[in-house]
Amino acid sequence: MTAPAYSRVCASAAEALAGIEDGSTVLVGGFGMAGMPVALVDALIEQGATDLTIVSNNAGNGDTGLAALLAAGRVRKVVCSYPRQHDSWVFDGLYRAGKVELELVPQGTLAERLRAAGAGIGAFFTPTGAGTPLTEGAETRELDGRLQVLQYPLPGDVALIAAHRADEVGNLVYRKTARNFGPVMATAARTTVVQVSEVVPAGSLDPEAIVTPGIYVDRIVVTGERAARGEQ
Amino acid sequence: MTAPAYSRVCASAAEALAGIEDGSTVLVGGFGMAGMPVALVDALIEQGATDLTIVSNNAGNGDTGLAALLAAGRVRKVVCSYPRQHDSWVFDGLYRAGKVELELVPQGTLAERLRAAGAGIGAFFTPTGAGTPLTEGAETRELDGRLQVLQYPLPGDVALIAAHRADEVGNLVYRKTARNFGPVMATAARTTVVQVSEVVPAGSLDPEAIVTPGIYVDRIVVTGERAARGEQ
Amino acid sequence: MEQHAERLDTAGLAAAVARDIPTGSYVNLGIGRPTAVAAYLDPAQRVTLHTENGMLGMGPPAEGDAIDPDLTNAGKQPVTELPGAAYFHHADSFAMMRGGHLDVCVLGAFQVSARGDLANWHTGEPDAIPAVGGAMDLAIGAKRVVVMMSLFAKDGSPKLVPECSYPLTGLACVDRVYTEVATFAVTPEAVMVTATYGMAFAELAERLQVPIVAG
Amino acid sequence: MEQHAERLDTAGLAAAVARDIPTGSYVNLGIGRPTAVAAYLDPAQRVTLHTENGMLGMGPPAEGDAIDPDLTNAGKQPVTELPGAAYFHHADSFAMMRGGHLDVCVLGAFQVSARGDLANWHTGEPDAIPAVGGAMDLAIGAKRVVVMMSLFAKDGSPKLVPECSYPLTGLACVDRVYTEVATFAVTPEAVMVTATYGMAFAELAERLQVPIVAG
Repeated sequence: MTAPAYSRVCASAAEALAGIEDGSTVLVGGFGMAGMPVALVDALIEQGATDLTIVSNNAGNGDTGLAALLAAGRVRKVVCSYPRQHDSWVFDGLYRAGKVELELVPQGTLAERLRAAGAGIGAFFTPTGAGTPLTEGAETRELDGRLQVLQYPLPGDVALIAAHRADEVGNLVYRKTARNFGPVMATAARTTVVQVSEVVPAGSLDPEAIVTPGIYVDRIVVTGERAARGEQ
Repeated sequence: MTAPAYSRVCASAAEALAGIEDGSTVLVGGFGMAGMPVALVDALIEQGATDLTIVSNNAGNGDTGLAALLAAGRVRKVVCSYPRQHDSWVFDGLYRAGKVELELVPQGTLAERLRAAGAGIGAFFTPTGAGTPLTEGAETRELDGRLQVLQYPLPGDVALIAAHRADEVGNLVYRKTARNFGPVMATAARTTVVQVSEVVPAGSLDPEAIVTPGIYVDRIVVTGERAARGEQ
Repeated sequence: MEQHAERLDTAGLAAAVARDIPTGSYVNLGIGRPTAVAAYLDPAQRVTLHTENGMLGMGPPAEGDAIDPDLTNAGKQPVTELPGAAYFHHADSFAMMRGGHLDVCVLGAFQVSARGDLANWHTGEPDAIPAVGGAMDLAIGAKRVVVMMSLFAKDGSPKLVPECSYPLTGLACVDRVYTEVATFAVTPEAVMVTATYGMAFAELAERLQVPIVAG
Repeated sequence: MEQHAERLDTAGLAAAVARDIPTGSYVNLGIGRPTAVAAYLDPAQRVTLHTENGMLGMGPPAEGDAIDPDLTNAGKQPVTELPGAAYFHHADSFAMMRGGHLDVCVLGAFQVSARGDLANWHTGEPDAIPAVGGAMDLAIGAKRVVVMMSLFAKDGSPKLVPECSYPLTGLACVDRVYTEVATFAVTPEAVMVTATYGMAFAELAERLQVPIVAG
C-alpha cells in the first residue's frame, strides 16, 4: 500500500520507536505471549533507551522479549500483576539481587488504573485488595457497604501493543484473547505504537467491530501474521 | 426458534417486565430516539409501576414513550443530562409545575456513574463539572493538576435497552449510534431487559464483535426491525 | 493581528473557525451553530469528526434515502458515516473526551470570561429548564476549546466579560473565541486579539470591559 | 451432613466442586488445580466459563491443530472457543469480575480463616517472588467464592485456620471450601461441615483449631 507523509504506518519497528527517552514509562501489551508485541520489544532493545519503567501483566518469559530487555539492564522498575512464572528466571534473578524494583498490582486494578489514565479519571475507589498487604498505606473508605481503596491512574509515555489488523486511519481489531491489555494501554499512553499482521484500506473494517479507534494509535508497524500472533 | 424453559427470550414485552416494583430505578437507553426501547417503555406504562426514578439521557420526546410515562404520573424523579429539547413539552410542564424532580448530570458523568455501578467501582474523581453549580456540595480534590469532583455509582433495579440482534445466550450487537447508553446500562442494572429485531442461534454472531456479552442480559423481547430501530 | 474591513457573516465565521483547525485533527463540533463548521473543512485538512453519541468518522448530514434513525449527531440530526468510521458506547465516547484525546472542540457560549471560564449551558433564569448534555465534558476534555459566538448580546452588552454572570460550564478552559467582529486567543497572560473584522481595535477595546492586547 | 467412607481423590474433588455449581452459572476457574473442574461439568448445567484474560464461553483445552497462541486461559494454556463465546479487553473483563457479575469462582488457597479470609497469593517467605494476578479481583468480585484445597499442609497443619498467617488475598470473602476429607460452608455464624469423606466429624473437630458444626 502507499504510505503518504502523514501516514501512521512506519517503514520499520526502529522508525516507530524513534524518540523513546531514557527514564520513560513503557506500557507493554500481552498476557504471557498472547498479544505480546515481540517485534516492538526487540526494537526497543536495539533502540537503547534505559532506566525504563515497564508496565505489563507479566515480567518476561524465557530469554527473549521483555526478559531480554530486563537482562540488558534497561529496566529500573516493573509494574505488573504476575511476575512469577515457570520461565521468568531473568526477572526472578534480578529481583532477588535487588537490581529491579517491583510494584505488584492486582490485575484488575492494573487494567483499571490504565483505563483511568486514558479516560481522564483522577482516581477511583475499588474493593480489590482492601485489607491486604498490596494496599498498605493507601487511602481507604467504606463505600457500598465495604472497604474500598483509592487508586490512581497509570499513564505511559509510550505503549507498545500488538493487534491483528489496522486500517489506514489506525483503527484496530484484535484476535481472541490476544486482545487483553492492548485496548486500554492504547488509551493510556502519550504515544501508542502497534504491530499488526496487515494494514487494510480505510473502510475495510466493520465500523461496529472496531476495538481501538484510530484516535488512540500513533504509529503502526506491519510485522506479518506470525509475529503479530506472538510467535517467534 | 425454540425457546426452552431457561431461555432468556420472552414471549412478550409484558412478560419481560413482570415484577418491576413501585419505587424502582429504571435505566432507559437511547439518545433521543436512537436506541430508545420504545416497545419496552410502552409495556412499562401498561405494567403500571409508579413512583419511578428514570435514568436516561433525555426526558422524553413528543407524547409517546418516556413522555407518556411522565404524563401518566408514574415518574417521581428524572436523572438525565439533557431534558430540554424542542419536543420535551411533557417534562417541561411537569418540571415547571414542581411535579417531577430533576437530577441534572453532565453526560459523561452519567455514563461513567453507570459504568462504575456495573464495574464495582465505589466512587471516582472526575474533572467534569468541577467549579460549576452542578457539583456544588460535592467532595473535591486537586488531582493531576486540576480540580476534580468525587462521583458515585448510579445502579438501576432494571435496565430497558434496545439492541440490533441478540443470540440465544444473550450476546448483543447494536446498530451505529443507537449503541449509545445500552452497553453501560446493561452492566449497571440488577435485571436487564432488551428489545431486539431478531434472535439468532449461539455462534451466529462474531465473538470479536459482541458489544454486550450475554452475562449482562436477563430478558429478551423480539420486536422486529422497525421497533428496534426506534421507529414508531 | 489581521485586520479585515467587513464583519464576518454566519458562513464567514464558520469558515474562519474551520480554516484554523490544524491538519489531521480529531474534532468535536458540539451541537447547534458549531456544527456548521464541518461544511467548511478542506478535505486536505484530514479532520476526523467525533460525535459524543458514539462515533468517530462522522460524515455530512444525511438526506433522503440515506436518513437512518440509528445514525445521528449530538443534535439528533441524521448524519452519514465515512470510510474508517468507528462506533463505541457512551462510556467509551466520554472517556475519549474526558481523557484529552480530542484535539479541538467547538462550542457556542453565553459568556466567556477573561481567564477563559465558559458559560454555555444555563441562563440561570428561574423558568428555564436546565440542560447540560456533553458541554462540561468537552470544556474540560478537548486539548483546544474553541468558542464560536456573537461578541455582543442583543442588548449590546459584551459576551466576553471580566467574570461570567451565568452559571459556569468549566473553569479557565477556553483557548480561542471566534466572533463576527474579532477573534481572540485567551492565554494566562492576556486576552489577545488575533484578527478584527469591520471593527477597529480601539473600538473593541472601548466596548469590552476586558483588557485586550493586539496579538 | 453427608458422610462418605472414602477420601476424595483429585478427580473426585474436582467432580464434587463441579456438581455443586448451580445450573446456568457464569463461572471462573482461576488457574492451576481449579481448572480441572471444567472437565466434570455436565452440559445440562449450562455453565458458561469466564477467563480473566478476556473471554466468556471458553471451551476445553486445545490440542494439536486446534492450538492457537492467541487463545489461552488465565494459566496461559491453549484453549478453545464455544458457540456463543465473546471476547473483551482486560478492563472490561475485570469490570465484569469486580462488578459482581460472575456467579461462582473457584480458587486454590494456602489458608482460609474461620471468617472466610483468603490467603492464596504469597507465602510471605523472604525469597519468594510475589505474584497476585487476578486472585484479589475474583475474591471480592464473584457472588460465590469457592476454595478447592487440601485440608492439611504437608506438615499436617490445617489450612482452615482461626486467623490466616499468610498475607491476605481478601477479607471475609470465601463461601465454600472443598477438601479431600470434608466440605465446608463458611457463614457469618459458623463454619459448617456439609460433607465428610473418609474422616469422622469428631476427628475433623479435633484436628482443626476452628470450631465447626455439622450442617
